Amino acid sequence: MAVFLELLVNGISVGAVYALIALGFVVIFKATEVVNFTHASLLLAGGYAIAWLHPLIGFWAAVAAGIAAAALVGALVEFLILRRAHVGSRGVLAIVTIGVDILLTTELTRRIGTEVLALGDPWGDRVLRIGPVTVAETRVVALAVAAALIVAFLLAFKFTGWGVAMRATAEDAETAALMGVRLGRVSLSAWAVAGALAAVAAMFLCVFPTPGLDRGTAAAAMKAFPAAILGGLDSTTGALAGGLIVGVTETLMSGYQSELAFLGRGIGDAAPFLVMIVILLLRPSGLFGTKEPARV
Amino acid sequence: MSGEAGPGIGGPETVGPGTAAPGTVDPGIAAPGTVDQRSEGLDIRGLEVRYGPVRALRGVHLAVPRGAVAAVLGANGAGKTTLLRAVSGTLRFHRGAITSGTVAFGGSRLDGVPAAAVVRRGVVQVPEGRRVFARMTVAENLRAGALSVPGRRAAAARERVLELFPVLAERAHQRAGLLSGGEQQMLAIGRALMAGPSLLLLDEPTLGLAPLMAARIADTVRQINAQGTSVLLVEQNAAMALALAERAYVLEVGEVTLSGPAADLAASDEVRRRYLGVGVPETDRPVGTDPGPAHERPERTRLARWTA
Amino acid sequence: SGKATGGDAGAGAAAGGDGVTTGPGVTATTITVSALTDLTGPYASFGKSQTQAQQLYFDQVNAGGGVCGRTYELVVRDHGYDTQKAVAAYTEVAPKSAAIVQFIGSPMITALKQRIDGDKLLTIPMAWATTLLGSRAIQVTGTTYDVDMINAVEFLTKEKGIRSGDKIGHLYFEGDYGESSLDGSKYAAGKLGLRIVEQKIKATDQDMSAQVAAFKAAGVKAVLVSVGPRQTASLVGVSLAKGMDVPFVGSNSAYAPQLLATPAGPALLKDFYYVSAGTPVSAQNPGMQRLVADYQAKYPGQTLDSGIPTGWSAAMIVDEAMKKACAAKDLTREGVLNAHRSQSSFGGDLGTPMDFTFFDKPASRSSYVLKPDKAALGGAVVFREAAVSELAKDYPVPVG
Amino acid sequence: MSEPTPTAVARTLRAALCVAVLAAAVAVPFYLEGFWLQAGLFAMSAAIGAIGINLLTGATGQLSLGHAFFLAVGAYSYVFLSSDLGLPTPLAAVAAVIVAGVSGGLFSPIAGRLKGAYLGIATLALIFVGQHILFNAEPVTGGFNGRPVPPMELFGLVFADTPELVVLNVPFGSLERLWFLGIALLAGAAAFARGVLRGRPGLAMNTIRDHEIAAGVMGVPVARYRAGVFVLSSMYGGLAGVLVALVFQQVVPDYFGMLLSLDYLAMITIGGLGSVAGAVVGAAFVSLLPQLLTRYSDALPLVAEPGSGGVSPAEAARILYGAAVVAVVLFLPGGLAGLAMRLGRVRSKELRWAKSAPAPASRR
Amino acid sequence: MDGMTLRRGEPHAHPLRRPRAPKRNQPVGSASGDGPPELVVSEVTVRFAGLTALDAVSFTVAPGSVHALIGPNGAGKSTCFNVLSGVYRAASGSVRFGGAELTSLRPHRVAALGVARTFQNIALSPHLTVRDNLMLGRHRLTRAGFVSAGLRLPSARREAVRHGARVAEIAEFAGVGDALTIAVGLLPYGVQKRVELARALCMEPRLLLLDEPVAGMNGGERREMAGLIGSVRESLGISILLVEHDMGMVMRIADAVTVLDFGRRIADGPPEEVQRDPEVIRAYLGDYGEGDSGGPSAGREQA
Ligand SMILES: Nc1ncnc2c1ncn2[C@@H]1O[C@H](COP(=O)(O)OP(=O)(O)OP(=O)(O)O)[C@@H](O)[C@H]1O
Ligand SMILES: Nc1ncnc2c1ncn2[C@@H]1O[C@H](COP(=O)(O)OP(=O)(O)OP(=O)(O)O)[C@@H](O)[C@H]1O
Ligand SMILES: [Mg+2]
Ligand SMILES: [Mg+2]
Repeated sequence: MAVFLELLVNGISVGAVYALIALGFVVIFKATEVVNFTHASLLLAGGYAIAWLHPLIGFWAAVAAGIAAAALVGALVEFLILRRAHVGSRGVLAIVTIGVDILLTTELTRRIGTEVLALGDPWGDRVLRIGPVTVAETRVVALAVAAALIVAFLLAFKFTGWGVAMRATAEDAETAALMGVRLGRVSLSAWAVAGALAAVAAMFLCVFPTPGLDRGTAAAAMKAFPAAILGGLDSTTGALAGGLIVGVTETLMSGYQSELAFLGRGIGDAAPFLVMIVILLLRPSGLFGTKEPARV
Repeated sequence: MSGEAGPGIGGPETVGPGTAAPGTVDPGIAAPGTVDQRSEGLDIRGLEVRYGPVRALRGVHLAVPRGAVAAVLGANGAGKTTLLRAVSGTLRFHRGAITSGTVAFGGSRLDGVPAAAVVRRGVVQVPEGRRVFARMTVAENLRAGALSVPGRRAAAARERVLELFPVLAERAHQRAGLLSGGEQQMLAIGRALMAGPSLLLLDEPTLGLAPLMAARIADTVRQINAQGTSVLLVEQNAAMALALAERAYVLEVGEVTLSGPAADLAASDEVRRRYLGVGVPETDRPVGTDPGPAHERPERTRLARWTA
Repeated sequence: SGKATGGDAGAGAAAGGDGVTTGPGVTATTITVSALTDLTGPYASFGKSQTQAQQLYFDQVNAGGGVCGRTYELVVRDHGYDTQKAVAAYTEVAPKSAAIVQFIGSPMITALKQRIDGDKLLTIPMAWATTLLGSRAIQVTGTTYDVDMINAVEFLTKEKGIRSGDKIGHLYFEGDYGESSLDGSKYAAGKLGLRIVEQKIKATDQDMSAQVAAFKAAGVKAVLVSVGPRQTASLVGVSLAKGMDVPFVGSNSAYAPQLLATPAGPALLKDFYYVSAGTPVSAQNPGMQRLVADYQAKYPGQTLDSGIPTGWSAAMIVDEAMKKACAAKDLTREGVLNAHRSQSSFGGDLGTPMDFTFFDKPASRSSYVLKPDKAALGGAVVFREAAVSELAKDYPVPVG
Repeated sequence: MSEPTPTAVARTLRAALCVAVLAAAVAVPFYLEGFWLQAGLFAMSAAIGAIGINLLTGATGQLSLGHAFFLAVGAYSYVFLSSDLGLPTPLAAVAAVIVAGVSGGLFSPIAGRLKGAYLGIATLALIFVGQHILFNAEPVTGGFNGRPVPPMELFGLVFADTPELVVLNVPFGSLERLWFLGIALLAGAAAFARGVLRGRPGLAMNTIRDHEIAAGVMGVPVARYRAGVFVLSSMYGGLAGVLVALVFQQVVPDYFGMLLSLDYLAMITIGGLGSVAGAVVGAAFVSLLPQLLTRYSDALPLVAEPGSGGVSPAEAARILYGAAVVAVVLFLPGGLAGLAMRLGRVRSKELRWAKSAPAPASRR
Repeated sequence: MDGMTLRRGEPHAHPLRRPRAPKRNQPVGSASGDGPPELVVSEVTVRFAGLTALDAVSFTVAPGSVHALIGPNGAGKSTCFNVLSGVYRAASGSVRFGGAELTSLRPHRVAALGVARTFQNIALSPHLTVRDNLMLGRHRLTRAGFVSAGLRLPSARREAVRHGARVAEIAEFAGVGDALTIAVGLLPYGVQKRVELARALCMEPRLLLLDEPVAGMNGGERREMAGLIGSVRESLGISILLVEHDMGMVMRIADAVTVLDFGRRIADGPPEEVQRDPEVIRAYLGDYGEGDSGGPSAGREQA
């Protein structure tokens, strides 16, 4: 039982970080209907900026600067590339983002080189003990931040003009323009926000219990795919739920892999995808995603 | 290009005028561009629009004085929608561009101004084919319409719109994509009114509306016009359009072939036959795109049954 | 066609003016050797120091007059740990190379094993799985992963108080590295009456909390680590934070000096060791010190890690084979292989002594136990001198 | 009218082009060295796979990130069926393609039901679960080591380096022999896909992509078609897998990862969505570019020596690849094949319509 | 939400059983001689979450007649079409066409029975040529599957040639013969509407459902379209069910009219009669002079 609790709490704590990453996907998807493969490199960019700056200006200033830097990179990607891609299909745009990701990741990993960069965070390797269970302090903060951001975006999408403009643009840019929406600004801001979110996620991804930022960090973004889909690609609540489900599944399956040896060892990595398949069979738009209204 | 409204290359010629040569103006109808009290309203001069190699509009002159209603008639593909796009700044979404001529409203130029800025000058277009935001609720669609105006004015506008179209209030929380065709049309008009326009561009507002509702739209147009909004109306329901408008233009293959006071146009034989669908019995005509000279018309082919 | 004649020349051996029979990759003035390395993928740091060390080696040999009257030319192809690119690069360089001094990535080498054998092209893989044994052309240097782990387990029982009946954890990567290592730890555990608690992960996993929880729940007394440096750091850091204070012994690839600068540094310094057949760069012997000095002179300010001696010795192995082959006046591939396989005690200051006369057993069975050290060059010092454990001596190595 | 119509001219031209291409393809092994042959074979395998995913993603509008899985199924099934079950190799190859199709069919509850980004990411599960199986089902897959691939043997000809074979003074090793097999398979696969796309199923697929409900109302069983196309595309993946296995001579699990799937998407986008030619052109581009860049890395400008701290050749290759993906989409909507089309046919068609349009009465 | 209507293809739409599925791909009754069967809609109810779009609607389309379905916006006309063509599933009620019960069939099964339709919002494939769009209409009448199309078997070729000729014939009839090789997306709206009709005709239907065929057309074009529809009925003798807001046209070509309002049938009969019905005038036709005929009345929905 104690083991189960320990694993569960750990799963939730990892899930919080996945949720933060997934939230970035969701924001871009909601605002532009593009599946954003560039998110991984935005993550790397944000993390790199924080790691590079913290010895110079201190952790918090570095985080602020890292968020700004990643937002800038996101905005630049939109301004220089996506804005200029006049393609009909969002699928094609998704592939453009793959290309952009290759470009950015190559350059960033070249810069990071062979280092493992610490972020210099104030939490260190402190853990919180709750009865028999321990959980890293960083993860508690991550969960709180994820929940706060997710609520904030939920409200923003529903109630602010920015959110309405963003969703309108995603559906039909021309008509949105006829409503007076400045398209350029809307998608620029979406990408900047996604960049900023990536930097926040990167900050939590690269602190304890992981050793720091290195060239492999971006791979973690993959975990956020099943998380985002599970919850529903256009739902911020879904990002949280999906992240937690993925985190918990992965942790439990890893923790019990000796008991589950018949499934093959290392099932922890494949398990979230299996859960995702099951959920999609039951709900093709994810747990909280909106169904495509179809009528003729 | 959206499926429902995608006239494309080659259209104008297909449905072009068979008899009336472009540029012919009925005697008794004043030539455009002579009235001068319209510096305040919409003023289009010598407008030419191209979609790549296709010239969709050629030398169009048109004016909507402040507070007036003007109607544009024309066959499918004549360039009516293009004309509105040129005003609202949305040509670039269709890879089209103004190649010469000017569009001005309230004394300042609109050509070259991006769509969002055009809206901020009080010119709002109801696009062809409704184009509601299908995944957003009715209420959110209305909200989107008011994005360019401050909140207080939006609330007032919302009240007016819901009064005009009570069904929208009933469906406030339904997703717009699930509304019936006519309901979507009401939403599209309501959404445009949310911005409190001083010039409203309507592209076939009664498309797919029941007679009663079409009449109500006509009333609405009259009503908002009475409140000072100018209206440029593109409409296939020529009878209604001519009844509403003070001035009307007939567009054929990208050119204004007729223009003048609406009443005069309504009396013209050409307009009655081609746009009102009355006068000449021609149900036996082949269903080509255009009635050619009588002697060239083949008899309607009967379609033989298919034998498997 | 041009290929018709070219094909014949490539296949047959030709005798040069100096009476030396030559094969592909050898001309009257040059010997071409190739490095199929990873400079942009997951093993980039390792690949970089190896390649630089080898470049340094061949530059020095060339400066000293070369070998057999010829100079070396090193062709470097970076495959970024991509199988298809590696296979393509092999196809490109193999016909024009006399040997492959460095080949990173065991999936790639495995994919090409048959062809390397068929081409009789002396190849030094930079991977130490037992699956690479059994090929005459492929020379695995030093110990294999499983032998390292056997030595590690024995080290734990001898010096860390692990006794029969205890449980020890083994965290390992999916793939040849981890699973070869697991073979060794299981063998040793079986012999010593220990129980292994297995946790398999992927290279993309970052956070070892779940694994630590499982180890802790199982009550392990020590943990073997056959993963990458990041995972090691996370494992060791989380374990200590969660109060699981046990010794950790890693494979050679589980540690990188860069880790000491991260928050996991203190934890690593506490009770972490790793086993390796390669001498650490901090070793106080003349060969190593000269290498380090030369390397730092040529590549100032660059990280010193175990790739440097590894790359250097691989170059040296090929160079020795060439020298011997030259003495026998036979620089064909067959000649090079024969020369190479005739050496029974290749050794020096850079690693444990190796025997190349057989190819179905590791060239060496003795490993150092090393310990991280902030002050040392390369971030590690020798904790226990190289030795062959009793178990490793009789260990029947699985081949192929 | 006796003068040849434009389409007739175009058809003769195209036939001539086909003959020329075929002749060139046959001549290649006599002139080019192994590297080129192998690069070509990789490209052929990629082209077959890309045709398959273009049927699915391009023509039917179903995004798939799981194509690499079906390559793996094809490759491993071939090995298992021929080595373990002892099937004759050609039979094993056919059976492997069928197994790939069946595994695609097993996925049809998902494939028939999901769309767009959801299907795309759902198929990602195939990659991860597939890799898990490849690594763990050792008795069948050989685990991380993979397994050696038995050479194909067709009518007594073994597609391997031994027994030796010399044709016209050129030694014919496995690559030379496989070259012809590759050409034949690619030609067959392309012709089949063209037939499908131009025929009744192709129309149904396109309509499902453009307007699902309309397709159903017109009599197309939508879910069944979706699943069917998924199966067909898996079979193409399987065939590509068999070919790539024969070239590699050893199957290893690492190869069949997500990057391979992403490469396939890049291929059809760069080449042009929905057409066979697009898939082939894109596959050639994507699979040859990195190999060429690596090979000629020494000659690339602005590239530093390995280890000198600047942009290394492989990094340059990667950057160029990424830039190519972006540039093609930005500047060549419709892909490389679309570019060729635009220069050729479509323009004349538009003009013809424009010319005939103004005189509708004269159409009889 | 028991009675909730589901769109087919949605995960929850598990039809219980599909009785009396006709033999697949059997071109039914298109040969000359046998006329189309009667279409009997009885007590059909359709609900969406919290909204009854059709409330126990019944009417009958006599064989070979043109029957108009009219009513205010949102009355449920398109919904009724969707039920008839198998796109929506009715919560209750039955639709019988010949011997078959349509309410339990999926769209492609309904199509196989010879029911064709056009859409209120054009639903063509914009990138395909007119010919390809029309050929899709032949889907139910043709056989070629993946294998025979891929291998280009003689049977597939023969089929393509034979049906290609018929498609050209129908295109000519519908007035889009010139446009066969042009991508539909490039055509003007009015021509696209004709292509829609032609595509439906290509299914060799016994029952043709037309949803607002002349919307967006001007007077002249409307007349032409009306003529075309008349001529379809004359030459093929099939039944036509028509939704249209152009009352002039409805009066001119319809044999019978059913009027819906808020999902209920409020009138049914010959056009002249219906036109005079005060209820219909109140709810639908109104009076052009005063657009104020009262807002939507209460009590229309809430299932
Ligand atoms: N995006 C486009 N690209 C190329 N040509 C276009 C495009 N949009 C419209 N056209 C062409 O421009 C001409 C005018 O089209 P427009 O849509 O303005 O006509 P319309 O009068 O509004 O017709 P309708 O009554 O069908 O709405 C047509 O010939 C059409 O084919
Ligand atoms: N899939 C759906 N989900 C929810 N509500 C729907 C759905 N389809 C239709 N409705 C609702 O059912 C009612 C009837 O719609 P329908 O489309 O049948 O109207 P209609 O009679 O065709 O109107 P119009 O003349 O405006 O096209 C409308 O209020 C619409 O909002
Ligand atoms: Mg229009
Ligand atoms: Mg309707």
